[in-house]
Amino acid sequence: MKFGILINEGPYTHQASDSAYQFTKAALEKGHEIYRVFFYHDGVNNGTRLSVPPQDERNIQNNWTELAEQHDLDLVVCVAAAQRRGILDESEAKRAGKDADNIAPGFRISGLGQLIETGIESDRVVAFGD
Amino acid sequence: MTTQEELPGASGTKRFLYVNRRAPYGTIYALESLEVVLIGAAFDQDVSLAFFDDGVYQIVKGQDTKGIGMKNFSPTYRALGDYEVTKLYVEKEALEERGLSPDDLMDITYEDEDDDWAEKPSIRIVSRSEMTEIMAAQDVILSF
Amino acid sequence: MPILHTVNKSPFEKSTFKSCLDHARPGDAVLLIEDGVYAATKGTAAAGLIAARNGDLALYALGADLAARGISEKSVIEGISVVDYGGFVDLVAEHDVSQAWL
Amino acid sequence: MAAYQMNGTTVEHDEEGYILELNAWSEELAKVIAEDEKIEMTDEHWEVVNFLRDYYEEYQIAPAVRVLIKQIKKSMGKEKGNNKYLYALFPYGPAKQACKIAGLPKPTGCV
Repeated sequence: MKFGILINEGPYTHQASDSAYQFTKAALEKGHEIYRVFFYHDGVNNGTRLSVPPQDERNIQNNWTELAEQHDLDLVVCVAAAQRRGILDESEAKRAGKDADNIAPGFRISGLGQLIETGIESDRVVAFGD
Repeated sequence: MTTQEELPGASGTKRFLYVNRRAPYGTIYALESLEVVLIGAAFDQDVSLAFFDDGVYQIVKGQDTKGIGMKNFSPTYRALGDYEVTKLYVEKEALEERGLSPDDLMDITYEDEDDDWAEKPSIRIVSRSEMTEIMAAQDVILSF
Repeated sequence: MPILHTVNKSPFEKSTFKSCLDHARPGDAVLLIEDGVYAATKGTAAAGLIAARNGDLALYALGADLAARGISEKSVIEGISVVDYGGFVDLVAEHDVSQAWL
Repeated sequence: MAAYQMNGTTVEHDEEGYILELNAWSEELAKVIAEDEKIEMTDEHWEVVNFLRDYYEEYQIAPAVRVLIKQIKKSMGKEKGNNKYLYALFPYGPAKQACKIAGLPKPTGCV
């Protein structure tokens, strides 16, 4: 079955991203397909490569990047929500005249239409948030 | 009310319900939910909005945000008709619990193309049990 | 079409769980995750909410979230099934729609 | 930060030319922005720009292009409410270019 995952909160403050990660792993283990993981609201903050959590804590962003590499996941950060919160890729940074970008490997920035498409194309959409 | 008939879900389209349960301004969910609805309107799906719990506060009249330095996005709900989003279900019990009546809500209307562009109300007041039936009739529920 | 409802809020902090139960139809499933699992414990002020719907709703709690919060399965209200993440995945697959009560 | 120059005053804009302070908009400024876009403002251009400003004033959003076209069709007629007419006036797109001249926020273009 094809699952779409929606994550509405950033890492560390809420459990949402951790729950979504565990769910996604379990779904993949059961042989399901993950159509897309969409990051919205503060969820876009999961896509920064600049976080430096203590070594004895899980690194949420790395977890997603690695899972994406292993399973060819499509991790999409909403552009409108990302612009508000300062998550930028190279072309967005350039367009906005900012001096740096911070998107993590495995993530891409795209439009909200990608969320609607996830709803249309997936058999199930599961949301995690606050 | 015959929910199934009202939400046909023609071939190739899905029934999307956007559930609004949170008040505006205190958190960004209401605003960013509205942004999803506006973008989603371009996809020609069968779209409905549900307002219950604190979500009913999103569409009350007389919002004035000058003093808090935030954008007043309540007028944007009145543009939903232009985007062909015409089904806004508001729960009667949620209004009553908050001391509100339908008169406290903004006038949100749409022009019915099939009826010589007659202006019709988009807000439909439903009971809690009708709201549960509306939720049960969807293909995708996005709750913000 | 039965819905899978997920609730992640403590019933003592927010009215989300109550609202979920008020909007769930007989035959729907409710899965408690994250802080939502506090609603699954016996002898709390929220136990009455569960008792009122135990039987006409299928009730579940995520084991990993119970364990993380020091709630032993012994103290989970009878009628609530404890599932792991794989069980969560199955519940999503078995129900036509998921509604997250965020 | 780049800025438009107008009778000795400057109005800052972003990398793509959208003004940063929406209250700084005036018809004079619109002409300056239009010039920058290589557009000479005619009555027809003003009609669309004013329509956008009115729409924004009422609903707090710039309409999506298809909504803009539908609304213009309704208020100004079929010969104006179509893609061809609007793109002839604003070659880089009515949403982007006309919004810029109208001093509205950049459409987020989420689709």
